[in-house]
Amino acid sequence: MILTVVAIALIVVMAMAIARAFLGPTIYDRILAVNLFGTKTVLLIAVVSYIFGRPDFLDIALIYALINFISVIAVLRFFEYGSDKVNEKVGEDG
Amino acid sequence: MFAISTLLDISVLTLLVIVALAMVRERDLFATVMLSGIYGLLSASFFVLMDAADVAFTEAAVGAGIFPLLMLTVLTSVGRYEAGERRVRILPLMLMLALAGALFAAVVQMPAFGAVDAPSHAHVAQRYIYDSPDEIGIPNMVTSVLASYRGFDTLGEVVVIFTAAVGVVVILLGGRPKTPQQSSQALMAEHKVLRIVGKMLIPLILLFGLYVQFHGEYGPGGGFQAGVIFAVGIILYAMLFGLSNAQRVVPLGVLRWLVALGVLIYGSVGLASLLAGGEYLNYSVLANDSVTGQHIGIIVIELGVGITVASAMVLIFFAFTRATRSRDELEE
Amino acid sequence: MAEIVTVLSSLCLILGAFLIFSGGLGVLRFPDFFTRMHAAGVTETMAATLIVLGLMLHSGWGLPLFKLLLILLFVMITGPTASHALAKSALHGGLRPLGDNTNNERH
Amino acid sequence: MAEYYNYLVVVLLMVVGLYIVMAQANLVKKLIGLNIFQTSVFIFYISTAKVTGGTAPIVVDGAELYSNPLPQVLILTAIVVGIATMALALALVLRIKRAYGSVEEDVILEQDKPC
Repeated sequence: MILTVVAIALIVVMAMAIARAFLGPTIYDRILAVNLFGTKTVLLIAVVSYIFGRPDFLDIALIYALINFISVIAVLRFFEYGSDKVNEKVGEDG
Repeated sequence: MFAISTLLDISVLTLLVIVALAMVRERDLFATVMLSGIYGLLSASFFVLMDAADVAFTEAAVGAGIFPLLMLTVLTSVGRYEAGERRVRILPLMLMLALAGALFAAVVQMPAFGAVDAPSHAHVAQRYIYDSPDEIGIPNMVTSVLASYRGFDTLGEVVVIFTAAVGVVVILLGGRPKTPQQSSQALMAEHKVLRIVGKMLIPLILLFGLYVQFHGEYGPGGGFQAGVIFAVGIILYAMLFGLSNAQRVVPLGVLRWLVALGVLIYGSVGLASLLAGGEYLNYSVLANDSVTGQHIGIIVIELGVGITVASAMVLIFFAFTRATRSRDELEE
Repeated sequence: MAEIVTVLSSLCLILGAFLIFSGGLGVLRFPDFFTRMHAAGVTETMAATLIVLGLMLHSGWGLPLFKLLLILLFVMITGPTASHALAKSALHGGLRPLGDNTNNERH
Repeated sequence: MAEYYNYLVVVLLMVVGLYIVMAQANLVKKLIGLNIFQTSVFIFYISTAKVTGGTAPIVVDGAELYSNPLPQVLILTAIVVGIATMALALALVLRIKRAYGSVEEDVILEQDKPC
């Protein structure tokens, strides 16, 4: 029952993160939203694996935790040190 | 319990549609790639909800990890914004509406979602579910179907990955590198904390990759997943410490050999079973006892799959990075 | 004993869910990037810790407990690192917090 | 309605992806559309695999009903093959950019026109 509540809260926050990723306005907001979304996915998978009674799924949550970090690094790397075309309007986009 | 899984299913799918529509509207390709990362994470959560643990594993590493990574690399070269006016094109829109209508009409004729007696569960699936634990002797049915019952199909998939990697190398590393267009900058030198935490994480990622590789018979995992995870570890190293350092660890020449080696290992298992008197890729003849033979066969071909997938992904990433970076940065 | 563990686990989960929700609200509603970053960063690590802790209490001894411990470890290391790198990168990229008058290029 | 929701979403995603491929001129955007299209097929297969009340197809004590492992196997390999072929397409995009200086479809077609 409580796990259900947690899962629903996670879904709601995921929706909020999607809204932020779409609204922007700066590129950093979008990166923040993706990062937030990734952490929530980790937690959702962990919670769902207990709702379904299959703790094998925890391996998946584990790999999400790693991938999420890597994608933040990737975005920062390509955004900061990419070509000038990417950097032309730092901060304000859209 | 049933109600909550339906609720989660519906909400995740709705979010997927919302993200897809947002991607249509977005003009900034960078933001679109961010959204596609979210899209990958969402579809992987959906696969977990559908009991497809192995698929979720792969999609997590591919859809949320490698796909956005490759896209970002390409964006540094092709630019961040789309050109031209965004207008609704009438003809494609009409076509799509017609297609959607036709597909909707077809879809409601299908057996209801989750029906136990759907035709797709009636035939060969029964054997996979109820006989494979005895025939193959491993608990993960996905692995036994992938590696043993459909071993020949999987060999084909591995060859496709090999071919795609060769194609990328030919296309991107064939010509001369681009002329330098930016000053050399120490990669990620600003982010000392990131570098240190990354250095701590890389061995853990590689270790986890090995765990996934060899635990694939008992839990979610296997060669495809492990290969991608292993590749992600090396790609992380390349991102934090520069391509030239990463190439010192795994040189391009070695990678080229490894991509082929994996396919070769897979194929040789088939030859070995031919020589032992069975059919191609029939592992039962590899040992005196058929279950032991299956075990040996599956471990070896999963290793081949893992080697090919990991080296193909790393090779593809290196090729992309080399093609989009300037010369002096490569020689930092 | 079992009841105490159950109550503790529920408490952790509920508190975690509340923190997650407030963090999400902050990310959606706060006025500029740094305040949103604050909302996300502060709640995220705490909430993730609480939820994973709740699940750990829920699960009992075994391999799942160890895996949860690993997840907890990863989240606690990577979360703050990512937040730090992101904030630094934004500052470096020319974004200034609201009310910061030393550099008015964004106003 | 609820029992067809998965399939309706599959159709929607498929159409959205195809629309991006057809109507938007940027080649990178087209590939992103192709990815959406591809994922819709994945979702379709995985949805057909699910059995109500079933559990993940890894043998576990006390479970009688398992979801169908076959579509999962097909999609598992399709995802990895998909990213490999997507990489090939992106490599072609990079070469097109190098050769034509643009990745917008109309600009490329303009340059290819015989004078």
